[in-house]
Amino acid sequence: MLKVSGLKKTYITGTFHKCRVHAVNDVSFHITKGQTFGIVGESGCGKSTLGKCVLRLTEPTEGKIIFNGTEITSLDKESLRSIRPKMQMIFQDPDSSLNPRKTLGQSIAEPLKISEIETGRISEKVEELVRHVGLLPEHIDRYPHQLSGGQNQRAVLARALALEPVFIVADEPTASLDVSVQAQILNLLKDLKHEYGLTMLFISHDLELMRHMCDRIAVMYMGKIVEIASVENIFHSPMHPFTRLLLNENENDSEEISCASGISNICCYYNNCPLKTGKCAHDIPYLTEHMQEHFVACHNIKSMHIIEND
Amino acid sequence: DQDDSGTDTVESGSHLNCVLAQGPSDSLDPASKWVGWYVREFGIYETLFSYDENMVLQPELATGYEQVSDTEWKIILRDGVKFHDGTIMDADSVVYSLKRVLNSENSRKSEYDFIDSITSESANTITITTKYPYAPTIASLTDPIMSIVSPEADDIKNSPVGTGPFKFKSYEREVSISLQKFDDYWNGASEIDTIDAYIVGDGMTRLFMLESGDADISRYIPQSEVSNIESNEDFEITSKETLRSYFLYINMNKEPFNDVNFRQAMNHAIDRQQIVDVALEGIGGTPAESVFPSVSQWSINDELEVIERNETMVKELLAEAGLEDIDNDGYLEYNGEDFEISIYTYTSRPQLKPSAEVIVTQFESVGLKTSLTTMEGSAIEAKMVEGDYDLALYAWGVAPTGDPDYFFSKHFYSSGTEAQKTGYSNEQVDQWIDDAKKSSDEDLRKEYYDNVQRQILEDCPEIYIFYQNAITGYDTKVGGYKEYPNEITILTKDIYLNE
Amino acid sequence: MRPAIKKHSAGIILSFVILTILFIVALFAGYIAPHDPEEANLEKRLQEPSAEYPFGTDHLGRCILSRIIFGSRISLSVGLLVVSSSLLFGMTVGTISGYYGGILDEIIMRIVDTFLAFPGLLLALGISGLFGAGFTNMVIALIIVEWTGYARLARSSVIDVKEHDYVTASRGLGAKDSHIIIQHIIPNIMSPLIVMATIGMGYAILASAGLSFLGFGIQPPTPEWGSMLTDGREYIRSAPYIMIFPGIAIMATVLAFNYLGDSLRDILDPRKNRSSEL
Amino acid sequence: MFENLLNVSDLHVRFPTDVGLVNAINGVDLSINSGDIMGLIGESGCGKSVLGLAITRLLQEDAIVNGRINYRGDELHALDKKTMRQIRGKDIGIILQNPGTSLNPVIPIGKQIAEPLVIHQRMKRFAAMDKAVSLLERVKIREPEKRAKEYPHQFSGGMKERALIAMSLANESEFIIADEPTKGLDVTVKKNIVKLLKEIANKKTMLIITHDLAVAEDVCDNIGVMYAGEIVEIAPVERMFSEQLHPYTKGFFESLPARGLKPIKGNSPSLIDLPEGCRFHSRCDHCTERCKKEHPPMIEHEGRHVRCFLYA
Amino acid sequence: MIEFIVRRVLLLIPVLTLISAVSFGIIYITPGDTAKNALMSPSGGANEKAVEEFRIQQGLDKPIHIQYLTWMGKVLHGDLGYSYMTNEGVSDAILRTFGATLKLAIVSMLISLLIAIPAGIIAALKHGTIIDDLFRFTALFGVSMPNFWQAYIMIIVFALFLKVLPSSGYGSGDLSHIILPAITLGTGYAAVTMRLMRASMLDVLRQDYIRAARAKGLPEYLVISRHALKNSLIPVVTMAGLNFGYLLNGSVIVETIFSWPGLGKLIVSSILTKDYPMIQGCILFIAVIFVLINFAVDLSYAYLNPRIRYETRN
Ligand SMILES: Nc1ncnc2c1ncn2[C@@H]1O[C@H](COP(=O)(O)OP(=O)(O)OP(=O)(O)O)[C@@H](O)[C@H]1O
Ligand SMILES: Nc1ncnc2c1ncn2[C@@H]1O[C@H](COP(=O)(O)OP(=O)(O)OP(=O)(O)O)[C@@H](O)[C@H]1O
Ligand SMILES: [Mg+2]
Ligand SMILES: [Mg+2]
Repeated sequence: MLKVSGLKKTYITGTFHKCRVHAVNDVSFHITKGQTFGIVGESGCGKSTLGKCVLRLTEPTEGKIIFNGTEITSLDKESLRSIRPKMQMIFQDPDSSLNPRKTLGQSIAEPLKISEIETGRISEKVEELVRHVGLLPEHIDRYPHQLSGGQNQRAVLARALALEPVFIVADEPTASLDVSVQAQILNLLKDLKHEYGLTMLFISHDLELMRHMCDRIAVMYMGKIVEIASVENIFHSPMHPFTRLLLNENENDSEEISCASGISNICCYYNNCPLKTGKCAHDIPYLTEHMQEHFVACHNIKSMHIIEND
Repeated sequence: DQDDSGTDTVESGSHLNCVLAQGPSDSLDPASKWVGWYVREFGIYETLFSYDENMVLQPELATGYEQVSDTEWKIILRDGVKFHDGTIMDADSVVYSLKRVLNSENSRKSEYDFIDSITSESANTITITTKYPYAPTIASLTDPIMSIVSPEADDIKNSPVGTGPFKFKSYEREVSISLQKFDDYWNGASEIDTIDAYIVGDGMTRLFMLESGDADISRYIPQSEVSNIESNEDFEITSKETLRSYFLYINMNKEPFNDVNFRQAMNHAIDRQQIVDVALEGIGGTPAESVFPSVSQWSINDELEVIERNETMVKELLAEAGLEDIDNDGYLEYNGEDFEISIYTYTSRPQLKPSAEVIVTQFESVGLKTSLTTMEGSAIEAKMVEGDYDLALYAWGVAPTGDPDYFFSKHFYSSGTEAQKTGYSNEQVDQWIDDAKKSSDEDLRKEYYDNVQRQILEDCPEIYIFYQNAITGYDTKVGGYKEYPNEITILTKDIYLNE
Repeated sequence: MRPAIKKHSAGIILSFVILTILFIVALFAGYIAPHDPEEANLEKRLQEPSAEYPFGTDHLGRCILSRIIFGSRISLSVGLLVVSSSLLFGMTVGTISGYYGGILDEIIMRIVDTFLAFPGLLLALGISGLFGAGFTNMVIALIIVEWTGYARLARSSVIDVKEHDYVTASRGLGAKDSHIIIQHIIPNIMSPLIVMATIGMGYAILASAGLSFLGFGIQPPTPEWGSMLTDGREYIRSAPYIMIFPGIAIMATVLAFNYLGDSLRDILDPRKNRSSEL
Repeated sequence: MFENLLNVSDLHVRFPTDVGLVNAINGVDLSINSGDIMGLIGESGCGKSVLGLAITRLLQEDAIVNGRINYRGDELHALDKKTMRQIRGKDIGIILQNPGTSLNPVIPIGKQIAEPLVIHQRMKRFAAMDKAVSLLERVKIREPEKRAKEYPHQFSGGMKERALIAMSLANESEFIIADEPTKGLDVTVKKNIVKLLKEIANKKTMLIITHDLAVAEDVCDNIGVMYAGEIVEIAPVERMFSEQLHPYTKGFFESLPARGLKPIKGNSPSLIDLPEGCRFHSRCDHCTERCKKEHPPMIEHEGRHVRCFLYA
Repeated sequence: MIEFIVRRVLLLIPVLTLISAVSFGIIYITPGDTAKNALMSPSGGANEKAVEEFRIQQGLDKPIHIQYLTWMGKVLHGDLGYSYMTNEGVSDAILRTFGATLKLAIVSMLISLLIAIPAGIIAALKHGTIIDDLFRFTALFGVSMPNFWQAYIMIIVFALFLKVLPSSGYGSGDLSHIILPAITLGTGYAAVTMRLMRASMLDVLRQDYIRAARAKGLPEYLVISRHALKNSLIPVVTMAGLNFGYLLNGSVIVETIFSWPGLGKLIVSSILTKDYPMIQGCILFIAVIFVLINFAVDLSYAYLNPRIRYETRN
């Protein structure tokens, strides 16, 4: 369904010093149809950027993305627009992803209008969508600021579902919601997955949630994927030291992607890694399959096993 | 007065503050452009000859002249004249001064192209030889560009050294100049010890300076305030005719302006007294009879009457010129088509706009639709050169050196720059002007010029409106102040302060 | 404590009332004015305010009240023309610049810088002074000076707005750039621009008066407030009403526009609607 | 030590807005004993933060506050501003909900932490800075000397939250209100902060507002549940987690992923037109006619408190 | 830092080139004859022959692009040329007049900031009270008043009736002369600054970190002076640079009325006389000043706002 290889995204920032931020740094993975693929990682490690790049909502700096057999990285604007309806994104922050000057109804109707569905049916369709995500018709004419975060989040979802996509990037769809509202939305996504075989890229840092939602999980650290495996494997036999840290009670100082990071040949986790060896300082570890369907980017997995076995 | 902090005023002498409308902006060298006008106003420099307050030519640094031949003028210099730096003025310094104008670098040298040579005959005589007979030679020496400067002065641009009643003390560019009396002045030292002359462009501000006591003499007081000042016992006002005439250029290359009837109709549609009363508050000028203000010895005004507005005559003339109100809209049509006169004028002289406004109403009242546009002088100039105008209201100093040739050869001589703008050409007039230029007989010249003026009034290439008055206000404690019609003599040794 | 909203509406109502009166006066000047504003009546010049001439007469005997009434047309149309054109042009350029970014943005912003580094009034002076004074040239001059402000404001708002996910979302739905700009960008950058425009009305009126003061404004005998002030300058003491009434007219109009802009700023402030975020 | 350190009774907070009065808090009664760690959970927007701000008198000026807040015998809302200022920061510390905006962007972190020390404890500037550095160290920020000189934008979200905690620790305040100290943090950082809170909780009295039930369970002694501006249930933490009485609390706990992600039906009520009767009735499976008309009082049931007629 | 400065300077090049080319072009296509203007006598008219000579001497007979390139070439060698009207060195004239303008601008800026900033703060703190209304109205009044009108009224009051201040002129550097023009020029500026200060202070006072500062129990004056002031000055400082242009605009009129020998007056007169070297020189100079000021603003902005020191999103 989706195959991503060598994806990179570099931001250039700075007034006084020009500075390159490698928000996504050489990432490769694939998702098969009907799967939910999770991405976890610290805040600021590049998850959202990755999600947007995959849909070409921001232009990737380098790399290839193949969606349903089409390479979308090289598509021109027009052809890209034509396949857009098939792939959608649920944005991290519902407040900013709804136009404050449009009612929920207008926002939800937007995709329908863009893809030129007969105007007569639009309002019916909007109402159907609204109900589908558990909102009431009375909400259609309200503005985002007149609604709660959870309600807005559901509107975002409704808008994404309007064109019946086959692939959705869900970027922390439930952050900052209380548990009850969170449950509503997650249920909806699960239903879609089971009923329509929806494929999803699911971003979150709530591990408990991940366990419920995903089939496979990738762990990101500072713009790189350090481990990919099935849910069971991640939770039961995590390999990369960072994954283990995520699942453990250990303290951690988070590192943010900065100007300096990602340019030299040091392993991205070098500074915090308990297992680092001399090799890690000048040789970037690549994702390699250590067990079946379990990829890890670390030179020292073997030694880790030994430590663990002690 | 407030700031007598000057260095030389140990025994607190009398101090005069005056405010002028214009001043030099960079150099104080009288031979540079028109800077001479300003430094003469300040009383620093003098010329060989000059005009008095009645426009009578007077010897100044010269005592007299003699026309040796058609092209040779011998000038006798005044004895005992000292420059501010103590140098004695002699023929050499005069020749030196005059030759500075002929220098190839000088931007105005071509005005003096008629001069062949200037030589010193003796310690107190010089001879000017012209290339051809040129009557205005002596008059041209009154132009302040011909100021006599000390040959010893080494920085004439910044610290002028002349022979005038006041010595230069200091100058703040475009702000003020400080002067000090010259004790060895040939005509007797001034009673005033020090002078600060301020340069202020805005008329109301100049007035305020007078009223607030910041200035004792204030030039060009706005005419609207004259009655106000007059009623105040602390101040005096002089209002005197100058050599500045206000007139309309007519584009004679255009229909119906090429028709003398039409031009005369406009001429007679104007009520000059009303313009003076309204636009000049009755005080800023006098109605014009002809080109030259009466104060000029060349004027023929005593033979003439001011042209009265005469509506019946105007109507007749207009009808003759083919203007009729066909559609009864109150405006005349020319050749059956809507007709509108446009008047251009510029803003740098405050009298222009209101005068033009009154002219517009006067034209309208005889059925001539008229519009007014104010533009920058150079923009109008460009349009006039291209012939793209109807009427343009201008103000000219008609005789800066007192001699009529300046104005006549420009305005009425067929190839003159201004005559080309109006399109005026009259062989007879050309002949008179040529002859007058050559003739050394004053009476004959006067006759020629009188002829020109009469002819002009008939042909009417320009319509003369009024002569501007210079209005100066001064504190009653100021005495001896005189207004000079050519506007270039202001600070003289005669001014004093009553205690 | 009084609820904030009431106060703002009071201010806005007041400025609305003033402006409505002004617009009515301008529209029906012909019916309201007691005299012909351009008719000189040289016998009745410089008359003090009286029943016949409530604001007196000027140096040509024209009725000052009538001139003020007709002058409102000029001031308002200068304001409206200048502001609407510079708003439209500035907004278009600024939006394109901000939305597309890159080299285009770079070029446009250098051009804007060029105009900004050129002191505005001087530029206007240059244009009016050299191409001839008059309504059209004055309006053009002021537009040339004014549009950069709108362009800059539009650009920075666009850059801010386009970062929002709803813009990205719309792109994700397959929308064209034109759709995004018209549907999402423009509506969200309008409110600061509208505020700037109301205040800009006042500025344009003042600037045109300033140009007229320097002699480069509307041509006589057309009544215009700025040139009325200039005409009255010399009579400031002998006939102060010539200058005082047009001065008050300018001030009241500019004040009303400014007040409107100020109140709109508070009303359109998005934070007011989000008071729930403590 | 006082038995009842903080006593809130019949507190109402209303905000005037364009559309009407928002009844953010409607009759909250709450008492916290010295040394107690009280957790406050509930739906987003139910008034938790407003409660915290009302206690410290930090609400915006136009908020309408009624009721009594008694701290150690002092009626907080009756105190003059100066005395209140001394209590604030010195006796009561508050960690505001949003670490991203609660730090002044133009002042170095260390200085911001040292500030209350200079004000309340009259410390010398240098001494205060040293103390600030040691506080940063205490909240486990590496290289505290260097970090103390940095500005908020140079800190990550978790570090900002810790800086805020350090700030509230600076004065050794005896009562600390922490408003969602773990919001929006990733797991690893969250663990850090929970550990820190537990450490602090050993010595202080605290009111912790949170969405994260795991955190509440981990740190608190008692849990209060809020719904639509009032407290609907209070119980000691073990009992609350083992059994919920109020239908809202039940539904809330059922929504946890671990319990099977079962959301409560319906939407939260408008705070402008508060529903009559029990505020939860429209979403409640046990709703009776009485619930629709009569507002249930706090009822004591087996040593716990719950606002529901089911237990009357 | 150095890279930042270099980038700034490089950006200056296209702007300056564009400015000079545009202004050269505009002046060229406008009607009027430079040479004639240069030699126009006060009595009217100019000597034809002299005009022709002048035209050739100054290269005004050449095509415009040649004139422009010649001028550019000289400028690159640091030679701004001489005024056609007065022969004064362009750089001398600029320095002379700019001193006066700068003096005026700085004094009026100081006066207005001294009034506007405290007034803005007070209005914000007393938000919604009668004091706020009063201050706001005064400010609006200030920006709404035509400055030439204000100038005359002040002259009448202070110079004529009260006779406490001189009515105009530059004086010999004594301060009394600068007061009236500085106030006239500063009124609008003060009003704009006050409104900006008030708005940004109100904005800052709404922020969480102000609440946090209060939560620490800081006395109100410290909350304002330490926590609110610096933040709220950021937009004020940013605007200060742009508003310098506003001062320059105003100075044209103010300098005319008060006979202040400044740059504004110089530019107006050189525009009107098509004094190419002077116009070009002045415009170039103003552009450089403008860029320098905004550069200084950026630096102070960076000082006030630590975020900018490291990064901004692009
Ligand atoms: N437009 C941008 N310009 C510059 N840097 C950016 C931009 N967008 C993101 N970044 C940087 O890229 C990095 C990754 O950002 P991203 O939003 O992908 O993180 P994330 O993993 O989604 O974090 P979170 O969990 O907080 O949402 C961050 O360091 C961020 O500062
Ligand atoms: N200034 C205000 N003006 C109007 N309404 C307000 C204001 N502040 C808060 N509210 C309202 O009061 C209610 C309680 O807000 P509060 O911030 O206490 O919620 P919360 O329980 O902390 O929610 P969250 O978990 O999302 O932080 C909300 O419905 C909110 O809309
Ligand atoms: Mg993200
Ligand atoms: Mg909250």
